[in-house]
Amino acid sequence: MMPLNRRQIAWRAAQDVPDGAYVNLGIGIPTLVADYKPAEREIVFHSENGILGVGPAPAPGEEDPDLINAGKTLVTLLPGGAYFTHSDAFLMIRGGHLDLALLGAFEVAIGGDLANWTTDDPNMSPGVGGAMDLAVGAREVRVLMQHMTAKGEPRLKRRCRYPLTAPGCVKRIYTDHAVLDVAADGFILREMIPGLDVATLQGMTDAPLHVPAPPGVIATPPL
Amino acid sequence: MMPLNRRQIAWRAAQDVPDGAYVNLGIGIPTLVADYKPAEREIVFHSENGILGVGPAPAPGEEDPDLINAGKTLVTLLPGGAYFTHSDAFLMIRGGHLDLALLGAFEVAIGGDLANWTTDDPNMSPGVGGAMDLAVGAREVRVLMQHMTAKGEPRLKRRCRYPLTAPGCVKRIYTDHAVLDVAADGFILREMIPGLDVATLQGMTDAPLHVPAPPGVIATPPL
Amino acid sequence: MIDKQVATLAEAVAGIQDGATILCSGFGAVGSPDRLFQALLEQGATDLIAVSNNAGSGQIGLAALIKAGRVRRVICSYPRTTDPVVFEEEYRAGRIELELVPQGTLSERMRCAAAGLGGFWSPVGVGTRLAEGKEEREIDGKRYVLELPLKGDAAFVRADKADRWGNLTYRKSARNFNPVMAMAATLTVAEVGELVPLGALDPEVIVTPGIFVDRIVVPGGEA
Amino acid sequence: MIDKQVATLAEAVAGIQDGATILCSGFGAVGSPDRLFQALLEQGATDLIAVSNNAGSGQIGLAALIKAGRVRRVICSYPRTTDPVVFEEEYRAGRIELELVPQGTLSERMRCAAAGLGGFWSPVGVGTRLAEGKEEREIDGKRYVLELPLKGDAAFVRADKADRWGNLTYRKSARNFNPVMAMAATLTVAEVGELVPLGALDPEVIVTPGIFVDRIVVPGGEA
Repeated sequence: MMPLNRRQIAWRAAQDVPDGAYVNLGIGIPTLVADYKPAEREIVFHSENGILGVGPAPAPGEEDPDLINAGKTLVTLLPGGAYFTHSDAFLMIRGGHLDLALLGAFEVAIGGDLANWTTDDPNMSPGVGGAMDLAVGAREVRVLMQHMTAKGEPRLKRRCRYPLTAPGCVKRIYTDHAVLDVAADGFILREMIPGLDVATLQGMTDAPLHVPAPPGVIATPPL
Repeated sequence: MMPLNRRQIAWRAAQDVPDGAYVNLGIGIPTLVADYKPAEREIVFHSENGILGVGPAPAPGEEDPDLINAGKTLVTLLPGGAYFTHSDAFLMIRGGHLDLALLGAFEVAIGGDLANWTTDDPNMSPGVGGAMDLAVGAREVRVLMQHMTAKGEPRLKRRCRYPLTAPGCVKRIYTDHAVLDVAADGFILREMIPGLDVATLQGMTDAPLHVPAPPGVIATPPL
Repeated sequence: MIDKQVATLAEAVAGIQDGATILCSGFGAVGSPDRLFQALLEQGATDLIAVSNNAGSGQIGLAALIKAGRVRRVICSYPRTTDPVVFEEEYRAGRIELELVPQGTLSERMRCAAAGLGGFWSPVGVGTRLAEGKEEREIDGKRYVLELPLKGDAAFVRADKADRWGNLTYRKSARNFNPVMAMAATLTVAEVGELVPLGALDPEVIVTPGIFVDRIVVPGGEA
Repeated sequence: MIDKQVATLAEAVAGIQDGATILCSGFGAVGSPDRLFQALLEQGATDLIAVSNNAGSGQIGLAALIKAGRVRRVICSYPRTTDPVVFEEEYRAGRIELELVPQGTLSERMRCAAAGLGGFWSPVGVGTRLAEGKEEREIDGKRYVLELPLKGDAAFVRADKADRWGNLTYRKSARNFNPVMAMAATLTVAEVGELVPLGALDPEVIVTPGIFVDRIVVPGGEA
């Protein structure tokens, strides 16, 4: 059994983004989704600082210091892209104009509660950025994260331990072990990595797993 | 004694518009103010449909059907002018960004109450347009109107008979007989046309006239 | 592949239901998508609510829909514009409802819907007949009325140029209500003068990003 | 004659008082008016409230003001950005206050002030720590918190081009917070790359109309 690496989690999530979708990618694993967009699909990536149609990193020598994404990384603009003011970028987010937000998380709880903005680490100032706006405003929120913390604690929980970003907003979760949908009283297992069994996954998950149909097998390319 | 005509009322009001002011002109007499802007002053005229820097009527053959003002009249744009969305046009109005609104009125009452949107005429549908937005939002509201109705009833009143556009918003009034400032308990006479006396003007006014200093004489050119 | 162009005016208005609320752009006759109104007349939807600055001019566009008895209610700021004969006749005959909204409130209520807000506290209308029945409160020493979002089932807008992603530009004062209405409806349909290749519109100059637009039709240039 | 250009950076920041609230544009380091912050450092105003997306990067700009102890409080969405060492040190030492605001709420509160509204009902933050102490209500089946306008005594913005009327354009993602901050302050000061003759900016392309701008300075090109 080989857990997915970060690129493979992103690859798996990318397969579910439909042609023509308007999508915001959070910092971390979600940012990698842009690299694995299926070639035949046109997907419009949105950035909180006022861009639609975010393209890949610039070629060496083509960098423009005035063109960054919300993660403060240099990017490019695709043909058909547009610049607008920050207010309009968040009007798009909060007004339900984005089809999809793919976000990182510390924890997701049953019912879809999301905790992804602070761990209350006393060694640094808290920062919320656009996390709450995206969680509340996007038409659908999906999370990409490791199934467990580095210390082996489940990140899929009955109740979030960390402060909430928004209650009841997450619909689907992609982890290094599985693809799951959120239910009111647990998580619905849709796919697992090869060699993993439900009992083992349940042991890694702090909430009931529902298995209404035999789970699919996640098959990603080596990345 | 010769009352001012509409152009002369507009001319008198125009003399008080300072250089560099951002100004909205209401329909009717106020529209004429643009024609009498003192030549050495730069004044930026705003139109509710999304224009700053409204210029004069186009020369014959230069008309553009996509360039009208709020009164639906063909206009031009001055160098330095800009187009923007209706929402931003009203953000400017409501957010106190306009220095001055020069408006027509049916009636003004002591304290500055303005009635300029409906006479409740049962023969036509009521329309408010941007009247209430301008009355509430402009930093200063001044009214241009006849001193009395065609039937000889005062338009400067203790209390408006017609439905209010906004309470307590008018600061100054230019009529065909006088220039008056609004006070809490009456109107302060500033200027009169040549040959008029205070007692006569008081008879034309349904609220106390205050005359703290000898009123000036309105001297307008023949227009 | 994103291609929002539809081949015919009939396709542009397909699926609009009886009882729908339609945001109807234009200020007077400028920026009004008259061919879409004509197509909706032929499509047959009735019992409509029209949100518009004016209530139709002459015999075409919104006026034609009103004349045919398809509009139950008009929400507007100023029904009378150039040649408002159709609306006036229906209104006097009691065959159409009128909800009068201050012009800035009309725009702001649509932006409120577009931005996913629950409502806003407006200074406009306080102390007037148009605030009757509205919740009032004092904030920081000033009085406001609560205004609620105004969302369209559809928006009909008119643009100068478009690309297949739905990015739109406008000409001069024809911009007016188009951008805010495009943002504030479930289905936004744009009647455009010219379709240009993707990437031909300067990303700094796009006024309505394609995320807000669902269908584009080029009258006379139907595919 | 309208000429908003001032000759020096010192004139650009003249008159800003101790205790002032300054809207500080930029997203990360992009679109940040660093020369204005430097000028304010030299001007001496202290006890400031800085409204900003981030809380300064490196040792220049806002970070330099913070390091010099001039900023009492930061209102921002995400204090940590590239190299946030100055803010973090002051924060850990308890020498600066932090008011954390969701990023979209930050923009919307400034737009609310710009538009003269008393407040708005926001869906963002409901059910989280950042809604604590805020009034909540249900509207149409959904819960919202009341957010109040956020107005600056001054706004420091950075633009690409300007004309003497104060019309501004931006470059790519450097637009970000500039337009909304320019609208939301009593005194708006723009640091611009280039001053062009009046009429040289296409009126369709101006993003911030001059009505929102009070002073323009071209660093390095001081008159």
